[in-house]
Amino acid sequence: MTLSIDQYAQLSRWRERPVLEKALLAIGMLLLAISLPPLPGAPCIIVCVLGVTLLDARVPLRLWLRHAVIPAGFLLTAGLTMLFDIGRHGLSLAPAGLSTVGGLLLRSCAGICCLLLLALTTPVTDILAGLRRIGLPREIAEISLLMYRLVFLLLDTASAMHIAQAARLGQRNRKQQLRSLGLLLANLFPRTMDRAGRMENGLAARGWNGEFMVLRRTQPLSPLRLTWTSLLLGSVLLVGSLFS
Amino acid sequence: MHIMEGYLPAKHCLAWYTVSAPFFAAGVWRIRKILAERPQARMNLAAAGAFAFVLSALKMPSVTGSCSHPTGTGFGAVVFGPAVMAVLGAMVLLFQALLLAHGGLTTLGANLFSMAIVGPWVSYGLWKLCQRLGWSVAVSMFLAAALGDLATYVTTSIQLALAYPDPVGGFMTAAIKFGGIFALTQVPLAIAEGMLTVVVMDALAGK
Amino acid sequence: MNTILSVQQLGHSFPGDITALSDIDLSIRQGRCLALLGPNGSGKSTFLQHLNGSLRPQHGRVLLQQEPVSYSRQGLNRLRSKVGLVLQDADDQLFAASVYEDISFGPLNQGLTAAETGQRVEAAIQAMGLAGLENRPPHMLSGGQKKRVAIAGALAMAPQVLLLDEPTAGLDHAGIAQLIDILQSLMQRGITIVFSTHDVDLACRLADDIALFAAGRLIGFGERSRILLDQAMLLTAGLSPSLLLQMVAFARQHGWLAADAAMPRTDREIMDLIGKWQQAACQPA
Amino acid sequence: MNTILSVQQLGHSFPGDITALSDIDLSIRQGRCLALLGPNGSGKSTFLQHLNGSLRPQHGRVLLQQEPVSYSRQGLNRLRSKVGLVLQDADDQLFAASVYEDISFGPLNQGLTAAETGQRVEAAIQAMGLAGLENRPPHMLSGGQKKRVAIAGALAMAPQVLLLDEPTAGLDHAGIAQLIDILQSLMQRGITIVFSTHDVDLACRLADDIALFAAGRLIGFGERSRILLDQAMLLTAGLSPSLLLQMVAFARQHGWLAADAAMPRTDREIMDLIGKWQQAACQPA
Repeated sequence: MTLSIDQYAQLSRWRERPVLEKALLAIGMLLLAISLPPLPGAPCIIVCVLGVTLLDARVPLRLWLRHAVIPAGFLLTAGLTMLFDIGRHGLSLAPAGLSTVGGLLLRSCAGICCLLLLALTTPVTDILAGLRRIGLPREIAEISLLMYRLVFLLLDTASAMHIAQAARLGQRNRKQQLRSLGLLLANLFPRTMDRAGRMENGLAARGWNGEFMVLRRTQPLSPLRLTWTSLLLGSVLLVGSLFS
Repeated sequence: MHIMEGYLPAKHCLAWYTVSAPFFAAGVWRIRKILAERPQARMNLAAAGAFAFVLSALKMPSVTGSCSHPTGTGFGAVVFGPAVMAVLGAMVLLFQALLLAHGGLTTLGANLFSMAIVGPWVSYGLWKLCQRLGWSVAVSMFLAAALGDLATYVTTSIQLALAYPDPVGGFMTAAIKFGGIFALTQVPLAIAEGMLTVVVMDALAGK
Repeated sequence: MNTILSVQQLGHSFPGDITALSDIDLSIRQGRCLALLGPNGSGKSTFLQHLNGSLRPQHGRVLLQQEPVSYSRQGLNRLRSKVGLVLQDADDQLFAASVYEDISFGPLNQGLTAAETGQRVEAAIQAMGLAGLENRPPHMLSGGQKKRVAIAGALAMAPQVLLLDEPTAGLDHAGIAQLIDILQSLMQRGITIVFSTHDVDLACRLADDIALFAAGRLIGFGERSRILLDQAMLLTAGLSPSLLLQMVAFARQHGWLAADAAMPRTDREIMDLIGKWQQAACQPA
Repeated sequence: MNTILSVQQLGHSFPGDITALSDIDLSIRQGRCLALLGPNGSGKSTFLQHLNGSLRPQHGRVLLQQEPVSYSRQGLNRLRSKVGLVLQDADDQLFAASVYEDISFGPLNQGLTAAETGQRVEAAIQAMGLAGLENRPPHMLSGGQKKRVAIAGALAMAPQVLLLDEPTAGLDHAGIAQLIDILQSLMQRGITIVFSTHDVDLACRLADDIALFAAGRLIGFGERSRILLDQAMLLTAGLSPSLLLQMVAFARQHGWLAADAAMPRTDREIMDLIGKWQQAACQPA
C-alpha cells in the first residue's frame, strides 16, 4: 500500500522549492479562506489556488479530484443537518439554512484547495522541518520523523496481512471482518514494537546518541516568487474584504 | 470523523487551538521526562504514533460506508496514558491531514480536542473506574473504547453547534441535531470499535 | 490436460509506480507446476495476486475453469477456496495464538464443521511435518517452520491450485531442501502449483513449465528446458544461466547429453553426467 | 598482517532462546575478507552484533586492535567509528527523509563539520552508484537501492571494518552481482570486510577466509579453499557443497586441477576449466 499524496509530493515539480514559499501561499490563502466572508473571498481563493496547483505545480486534475472528494462525506452529513429543521411537524427545510450552507460549502472547498496545494507539493518531512524551525520541540519533531518512516513500513505489512487473511476467506462476513481486523492489529502491534527495537539497534550502530542530526540541502528563497505570492495574497484580501 | 478543512470560522479555529494547547504542552513535558530517563523511548513512541496512524488508515467494517475507521483512542489511552496521547494524537492528525486529506490544518485544534484529549481521558477514566469496580478486562476495555469513541463524536457535535447554532433554536437545537445525526451514524461504529479493541487486547494477551 | 486458471490480456498499473503488468495471456494447466521466473520488480507478485483475486484486473480478465471470475463476495470466496495463496513473508499470514488454531482459520471460514475442520487441520499438520508443534505460538517457530505452517494454512482449505510467492526467500540450504520435498509431494497429490522466484535453479528443480517475466511483461512461456536453455531470453529478462544450466548447455553442445534426453534437474544429475563422461573419455577411442 | 578485531572465549545466550554463542576465539586480519558461514540460527548474526558493540559479551571479550573494547559511551563511539554494521533488512537502519540526509547521519554523529560531512556523503553516493537518488525517501527505493544506501551510510563514517549481515538476502541475480562488485571495490580500498551468509557460493566468491558456524559454535576457521573443500565439515554444519564446489573437488580428484592451483571462484572459471579439459581429452593421447 502506498499513500498517493506522499508519492506525488515526493515527485512534485515543486519538491525542491523552499517550504516557506509553498507554506506562505497555501497557508496564507487558507487563513484568508476562514477569515474572509465566503463571498467573494472563497471563489477568488479557489480560482487562484486551483490555478496554481494545476497550471504551475502541474498536479494532474484526476489525482486532485480523487483526493478532493474524500471530505465529501463530512460535508454531506454536516451540511444536510444544517439544511433541515426538526420541529413539531417533523422534518422541514430550514429557511435560513440555505445561504449559510452555501457559504460554508464554498469556504470548505477553498480550504480543501489550499490543503491539497500544500500536501501535493510538499512532503510531510519538509513540513516537519519547517515546524521545527518555528518552535516545534525537537523531541516531537524527531518522533514525528521516525513515525513517518515507520508508517510506510507498517502499511506494507498491514496490507500483506490483509491479503493473507482475504486469501483464507477472513473477510467472509461482517463479524468475521471485525475479528480479522482485530487479529491483524494484534499481530501488527508487537511487530511494530519489534521493528522499533531493531531500528534502534541499526541507528545505534551508526553512532546514534538520541538526537537526529542530518545534513539538509535547501534551496535559497526566491525573492521574486515571495513578492508574487505576497501580491496575490494582498489582492485576495483586498477583493475579499472590499466587495463583501 | 474529523471536522474538515475550512469548516470552522477563524475565531473558532483559534479558540480550539488555545483550549488544546495546554494539554499538548503537558504531553510534551511528559514525553521530555520519559526521554530524559530513556532516550530510546523515542523509537517506541514513534512506533505507537505510526501504529495509531495506520489504524486510522484501515477501514472498519460498518454500516455507514467509507468514512469509518478505528480511532484507536481507547487502546492508546489505556496502553500509553492520556497525556502522551495528546501529542501522538496531534501528530496523527497532522499526518492524516497531509497524507490522506482527512481533517484539516485550521481545524486541527478542534479535532485534537475531541479526538486526542476528550476521547482518551474519557476512555482512561472509564478504564480506571471499571478496574476499581473489579469488572473484567473485556468489559472494561469495551466500555472504555466504545464510550471514549462516542465522547469524541459528542464533542464534535458540540463544536459544530457552537460554530453554527440553529438560527431559530440556537446552540441547543443545533447540538441536538448534530448529535442526533452523529449518534445515528457513529453509535454502531463506537460499538464496533469497542468490540475490535476487545479482540485486539484478547489476541495480544494470547501472545 | 485441462486449463484450470487462465488470464487474458491482463493489465494492471499502480499510480506513480513503475511496477505494472501489461497484456498478459497465460493458461495454467491442471496438475502441472508453473514457475513465474523473473528479476525483482518484474511483476511476478502482482501477477500472483491477480490469480486469487487479491487484485482486480484493470484490463483483461482472469478465468477459473474457463469462467470469468466474479468479483462479488461470493465469487471471490469460490475462487479463493480453489486457489490458495502463500505470501513471501510467513509472519504476514500467521495470526492465531497457536499453530493448530492458525491452520483452522481457513477451513472454519469456508463454513466447515468443527469435526471436518479438525480432520483437515490434522491432515495438513501431517503433510507439512508439523506434528509436535501444534500448540506452539507461531512467533516462536523458526523461519522454515513458519513457512510450513503458512502452507498448511492454505492446504487445509483443500485448494486445487496453490500459489506461492518467493517460497524459498530467507530459507537456508536445509530449509529449501525440505520445502522442495514438500512441494513435490503436493504435486504428486495432483495439486497445481504456481510459484514466483528469481532463482533459476529453483525453477529448474521444481517446475514443469516456466513463465518468464521482465518489466511487467510475459516474455516467454513454455516447457522448462525450452525457456531455461534459451540463454538469450534469460539475459533479456535480466537473469543469467546458473552453473547447472551452463553445464547442461555445454554437455549438449559437446554431445555428452543427447538433444532429446531429459534435462537434468539437480546437481547430482549433472555430476553423474560428468562422471560418466570422464570415464568414457579415459577409455581408448 | 595485523589483527584488527578479535574475540576471545566469547559466549552469549538469550533467555528462552536456543540461539546462543559459546566459547568463540577468532582473529580478524586487516585488509582481508572474512565470511561467517553457517545455516540459519547458527549464531552468525549474534556474533556480528558483538563485533561492533551492539551486544555486550556475557563471557569473554572483544578486542579492537589488541585492546579490550570499553562499553562506555566513548568506547562504543570509538568502536563504531572504526567498525560499521549493515543489517540484513536495510529498512531497519534507514530513517531519514531522503537518501542524502540519511547518509549524513553517521558522519554528523562522529562530530564532523557540515563541510566534511558533505564531502563524505558525496563520496559515498558516488561509490555506491546512488547519484540521482539523493532526494528520494527510503520507501520509494527498490530493495537493492535500499541496501546500497545502508552501505553508503556505514561507509560515510570511514570505517576500517565493514560488517554485513546476510548482504544478499532478498536480492536477485543482478542485485547480487552489483553488490559483489561494490564489496570488491571496497576491499581494494583496503577496507576489512566481514559478512555472514548461508550461501556457500557467495563465501567462495568473495571471501579470503571462512569461519564456519554451527549451533552457536565456531567449528572451522581458515583459508577459503581449506574450509570449502572439506565436504565432511560443511555437512556437519548443515550445509552442503554447491555445484561449483562439487566440480572443483571432482576436478582435483581427476587431476584436471592441480592440488596447489588456486581454487576457482566463479562459474566462468570452472566452465573454462572444463572447456580446456574437454579440448585436451579430444586430443590423441
